[in-house]
Amino acid sequence: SGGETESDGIDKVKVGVIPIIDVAPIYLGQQKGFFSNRKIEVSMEAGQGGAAIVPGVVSGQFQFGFSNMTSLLIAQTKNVPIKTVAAGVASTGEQGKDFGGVVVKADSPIKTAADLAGKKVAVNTLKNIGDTTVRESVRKAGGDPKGIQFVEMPFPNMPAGLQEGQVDAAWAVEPQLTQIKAAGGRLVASNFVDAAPGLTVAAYFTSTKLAGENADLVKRFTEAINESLAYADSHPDEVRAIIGSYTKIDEKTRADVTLPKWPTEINQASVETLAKLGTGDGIFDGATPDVAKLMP
Amino acid sequence: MRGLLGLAGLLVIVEALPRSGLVDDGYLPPTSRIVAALGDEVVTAEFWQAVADTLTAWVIGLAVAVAAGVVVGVAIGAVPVLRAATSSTIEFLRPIPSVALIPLAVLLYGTDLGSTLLLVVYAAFWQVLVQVLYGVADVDPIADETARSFRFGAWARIRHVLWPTALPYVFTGVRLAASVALVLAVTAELVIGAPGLGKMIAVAQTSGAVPDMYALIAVTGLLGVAINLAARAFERRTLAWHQSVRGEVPA
Amino acid sequence: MLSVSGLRKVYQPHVEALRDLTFTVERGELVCLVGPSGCGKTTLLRCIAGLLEPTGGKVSLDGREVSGPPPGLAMVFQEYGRSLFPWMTVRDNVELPLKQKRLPRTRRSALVEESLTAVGLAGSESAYPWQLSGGMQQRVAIARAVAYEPSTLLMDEPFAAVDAQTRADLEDLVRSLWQRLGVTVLFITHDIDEAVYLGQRVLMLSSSPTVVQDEITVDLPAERDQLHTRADPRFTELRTHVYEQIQAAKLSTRTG
Amino acid sequence: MLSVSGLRKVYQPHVEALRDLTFTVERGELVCLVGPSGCGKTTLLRCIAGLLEPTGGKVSLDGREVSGPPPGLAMVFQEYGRSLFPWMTVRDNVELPLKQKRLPRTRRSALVEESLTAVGLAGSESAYPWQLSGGMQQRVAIARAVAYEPSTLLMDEPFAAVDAQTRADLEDLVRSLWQRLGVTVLFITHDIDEAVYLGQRVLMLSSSPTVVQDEITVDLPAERDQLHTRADPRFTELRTHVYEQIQAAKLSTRTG
Amino acid sequence: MRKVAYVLGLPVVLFAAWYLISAGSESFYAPPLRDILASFGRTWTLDRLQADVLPSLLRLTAGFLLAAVIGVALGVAIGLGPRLRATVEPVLEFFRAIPPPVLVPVIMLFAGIGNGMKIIVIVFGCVWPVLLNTVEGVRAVDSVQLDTARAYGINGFDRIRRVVLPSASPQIAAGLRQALSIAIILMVISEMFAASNGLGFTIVQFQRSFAIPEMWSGIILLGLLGFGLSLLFRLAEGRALRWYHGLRAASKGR
Ligand SMILES: Nc1ncnc2c1ncn2[C@@H]1O[C@H](COP(=O)(O)OP(=O)(O)OP(=O)(O)O)[C@@H](O)[C@H]1O
Ligand SMILES: Nc1ncnc2c1ncn2[C@@H]1O[C@H](COP(=O)(O)OP(=O)(O)OP(=O)(O)O)[C@@H](O)[C@H]1O
Ligand SMILES: [Mg+2]
Ligand SMILES: [Mg+2]
Repeated sequence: SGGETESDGIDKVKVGVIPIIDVAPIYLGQQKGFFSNRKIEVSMEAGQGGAAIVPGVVSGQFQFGFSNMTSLLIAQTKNVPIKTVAAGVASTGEQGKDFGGVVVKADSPIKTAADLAGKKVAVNTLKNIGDTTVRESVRKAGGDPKGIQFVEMPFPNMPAGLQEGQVDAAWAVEPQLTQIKAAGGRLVASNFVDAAPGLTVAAYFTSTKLAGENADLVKRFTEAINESLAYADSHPDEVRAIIGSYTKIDEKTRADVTLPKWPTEINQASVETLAKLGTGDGIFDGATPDVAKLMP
Repeated sequence: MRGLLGLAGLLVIVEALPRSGLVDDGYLPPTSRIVAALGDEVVTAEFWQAVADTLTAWVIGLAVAVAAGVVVGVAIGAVPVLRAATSSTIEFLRPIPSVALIPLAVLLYGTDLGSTLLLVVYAAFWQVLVQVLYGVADVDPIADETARSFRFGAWARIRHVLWPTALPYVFTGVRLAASVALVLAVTAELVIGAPGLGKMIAVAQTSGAVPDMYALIAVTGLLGVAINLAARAFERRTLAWHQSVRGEVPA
Repeated sequence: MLSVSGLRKVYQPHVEALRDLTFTVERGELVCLVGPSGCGKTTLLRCIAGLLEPTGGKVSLDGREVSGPPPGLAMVFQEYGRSLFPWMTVRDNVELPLKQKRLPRTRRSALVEESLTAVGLAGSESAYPWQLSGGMQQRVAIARAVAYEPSTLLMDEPFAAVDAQTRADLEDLVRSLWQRLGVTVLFITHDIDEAVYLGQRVLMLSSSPTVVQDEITVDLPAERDQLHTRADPRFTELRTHVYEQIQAAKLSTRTG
Repeated sequence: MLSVSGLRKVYQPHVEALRDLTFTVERGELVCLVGPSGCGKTTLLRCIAGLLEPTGGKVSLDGREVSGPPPGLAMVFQEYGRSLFPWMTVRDNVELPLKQKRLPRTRRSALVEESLTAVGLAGSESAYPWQLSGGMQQRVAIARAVAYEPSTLLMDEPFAAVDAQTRADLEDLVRSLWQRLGVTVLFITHDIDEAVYLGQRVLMLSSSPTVVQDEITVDLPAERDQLHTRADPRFTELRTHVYEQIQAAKLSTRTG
Repeated sequence: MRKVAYVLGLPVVLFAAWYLISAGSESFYAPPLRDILASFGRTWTLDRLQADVLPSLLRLTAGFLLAAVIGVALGVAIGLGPRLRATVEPVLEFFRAIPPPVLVPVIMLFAGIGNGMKIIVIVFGCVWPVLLNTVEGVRAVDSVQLDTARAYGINGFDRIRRVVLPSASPQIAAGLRQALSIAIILMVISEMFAASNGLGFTIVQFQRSFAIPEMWSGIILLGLLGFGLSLLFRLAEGRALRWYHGLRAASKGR
């Protein structure tokens, strides 16, 4: 089924999201009426990551969810019955000006990504998009990624972790990236940019069941999201404003953060690249993801 | 009264630590800034809604866990065969963390209250159960023999002998369960995103709003203090006969 | 009729508390039981009350074998302190068994009041047991048994903690209760005078391994009072006899 | 010297257990204390032992005011069952205070063995208190106090649960201990004969509100034995006097 | 024989029921028990046990023992001193109500991300049942026993060691028992954040990588672990509290 359909034909839809900058378009779209135009009433359920969102979508508690691409690829290799429906967020593609990157302390001996070899690097989750793309950065800079010791650390802890020397470098995203840089941190790699041009970092997805049973709803949702993405991409000030409504990022930081790109198409080539990187790093347990099956 | 002294001490330490530069005030802001953030929070309706949501999950979850824990505990404790037959299962289930059940909860209830309740009840139930089991085992044999010699039925023995003996243990169990329930309510909100204080903490955390985060954590802690005060007051009234409440040993 | 035959009780792992006890108590009889400390009197009483499973032999009350506490039985425990419920007031302690008997409320309060007055505790109804002196606690336990109006009354050194005067009063209370209600009483005491003053018969137990060492019938008149009965030469004769028997029981173990 | 002056104790909220007690016990004296049940004897002993804070008046031992348990004091509690530690064997229970006194190991075991034999419990060393009969438990508590070789010994109805013969033996034990060690003994009992047989003096307390009602000096020869002393006409005279005083105490409250 | 039947009876029945009910399960997150059991053998190889379960167990042991010592020591102090209790209880209650997952990041600030942090998290979570039960157990020590100790000049540390602790030990045991299972839970939680090995980490990793049968097999392993530890605990308790169980059984005619 597709959420509750009211007598007047309006579909109530729950979307599982992580309350970060990346999902600003859907909040903006909701505000702008891009969803209600299409007889969809969206509500956002903020979870802390895939652990809560994917099962919610699979079981039909949420109709749609937001997840990073690598997680979706992993899910695909395990035949989790899900499918992407729209692009989520993409890298800006500009070296040094992306919404995620590897940072070190100001006085760190690490100058380039190649120096990361053999160092302790914080990522938010192991065996996921962070470590595979960082390895690629190291490779591209001519270093050997084998010796990197990745450790898990929640994004919000990274500024302190770096400061206290608990790790040598951290792969951070906004707003922590801005925060670290403001405290004197130095960017040594833009890993999303290094991984693939125009890398699609995350996507919206639904269960194959819903996609099969209520193709119309999925279509309308995709259209609404795409309109939201496009709008967000061209109205950065409104994005900065709406972020304040669902996060607690203060106004100054909101003005400073680097916003990601919100293209309306999933860059399939970049996803293939991600899949290859992941396979090389062994995060799919020996399987190879079938990217086509995941695509809308 | 003295308790206020203790809390005041904590406030002073938290104020002093970052001010003295021992810890970076970006990670542990001084009391004054936390209080200011709290001040900003308490005027919003959203905040009170979150407190209400958390407390609702807590109250319902705790009530269910305590009722089930007491009934099951007394039944198992009073019937040796039941106890022998269930103990291995109990020991098996107990250490399974509620958090590991999150996917299951989301699967069943999404981000509804049900999800939070499942986790809260699962975690708090064992606290009560184990205490009740130990309490039941603590019945004075002579008191029990007295009841038996007067031919008290099973129910009368439970009500008049077993229950009063187990009561202090039950209280400890309830106090443990009360905070575990609060902890799990907040955790569930934090991870699953069910509405409540936990969700607000999660948002503050991912946004790097450190004083807000501490303010909300403090609110959780204060809820705990309030709950304990209530429990103590109730205990003083119901356990007036008990050794521990009879009055502190003089001289 | 209470009959004990071949009763044997061995505590884990190998304390033989009772070896082989056989005796009967007629219905409505008042029998006193004396014996050296640790010889197994309490154990015997627990077996009769159906609280302890005998290792051998059997106990039957009115023809039915005792396997659990029989109806209409009241017991005053030697550990009086622990047998009162600390979470209940004196009144509630006495009243509780009556509630179990489903007596109507008014009858219950009458019985409670009457029995507490009889043991000299009128006025302490709303105290908790732990607010009372040892002797007062013991009297609460007695009041509880008395109020119950049992058909069989087992008392384990019930007057150990009360003063001489109160003790005399309580002795008379037990005798009058026994005469009024026709209750069967088995009464353990260390006080030989008390045993002779109270009982129709006195059973003497040997020290362990325990058997019935001797038994005497107290042929004093049924109407007894503290002054005259105790002054009776026959009383003195009987008590001397009991004393000698117990001493003999003690000596036999000391030497053997 | 033990001196009690103007002692008053009111339990929360308003039970006046002791009103105004004044008396002294000379060093090395053996004084018995009698009084009706619930009159405050245990309360008095607890105050002397420094376990209970008096509401008024004061207690001093050898010139120093008692504010906590004074050194060299041993006490036998009325609640003997609860005063033994159930997690320790009989031997450990008796030995524990000796360890506190830092006696050497051999001395300790000698004392433990000696005292347990004296109370007739040789052989039960490795039993737990709850494996013993009531009387045996009480004797363990006595053995513990005796082994301690105290300079002040407070005993609260220590023989309540033992049989007549054992009681006589224990009475003689206390007297010989007292004579041998010169210990100051304050002995509470309900048995008037016992009070007269044991004591150099007998203090009689009134029922509450409690004061010292009367006091007699027992002018019997220092060498006493169960047979001859109790047969002494002076003994009978004294015990009658005490009996009458107690009865008077009781009556005064009953009527007033 | 009978004992074994009691221990295994209900679990066998429950597992059989689970097996049957789940046999035809299509649900991605609730796979058939058959698959879970099949993955169990595959997953928990000797290497895995050594690489993940062993470090977890070491952290667990360290955390539990530390919590036991702190809980009992603090509990005795608080239980004996009504003033101290009144002063510190609110502060303790304050910390007790803070969820460990919230606290993990905060503790991480001070203790880093190594084993120290994980042990602190375990201690922080499982010290409470020990503390509370010790406080209550100490407060409930029989007054006559205490008076006896005082009268014989058994004071200070000796009184605590010889009277207060043994008397409170049944209740302390209840607290330790609770703490043990909470320690296991917190071991998992602490390994969910910032870990690179451990049982909790592995389970979370399975969950994140959608290896659901493996995840369930991990949960079963947790249960087994808890069961095994509690068996050990019961053995130890049976030894330490022999007097207590004897006392309870004594007058039941057994
Ligand atoms: N904890 C308490 N709280 C309130 N009242 C108490 C408490 N302990 C004792 N009392 C009261 O104080 C009075 C004296 O008690 P105490 O135990 O000293 O008597 P006693 O002379 O030892 O009696 P007995 O011979 O029966 O042991 C009694 O009336 C009793 O009810
Ligand atoms: N639970 C038990 N475990 C082992 N032995 C026990 C137990 N209870 C009693 N005994 C032993 O059984 C014997 C008889 O005990 P019992 O209590 O029946 O004696 P009693 O005649 O009542 O003595 P008293 O007059 O001192 O109360 C004693 O030797 C005692 O040590
Ligand atoms: Mg007995
Ligand atoms: Mg007394």
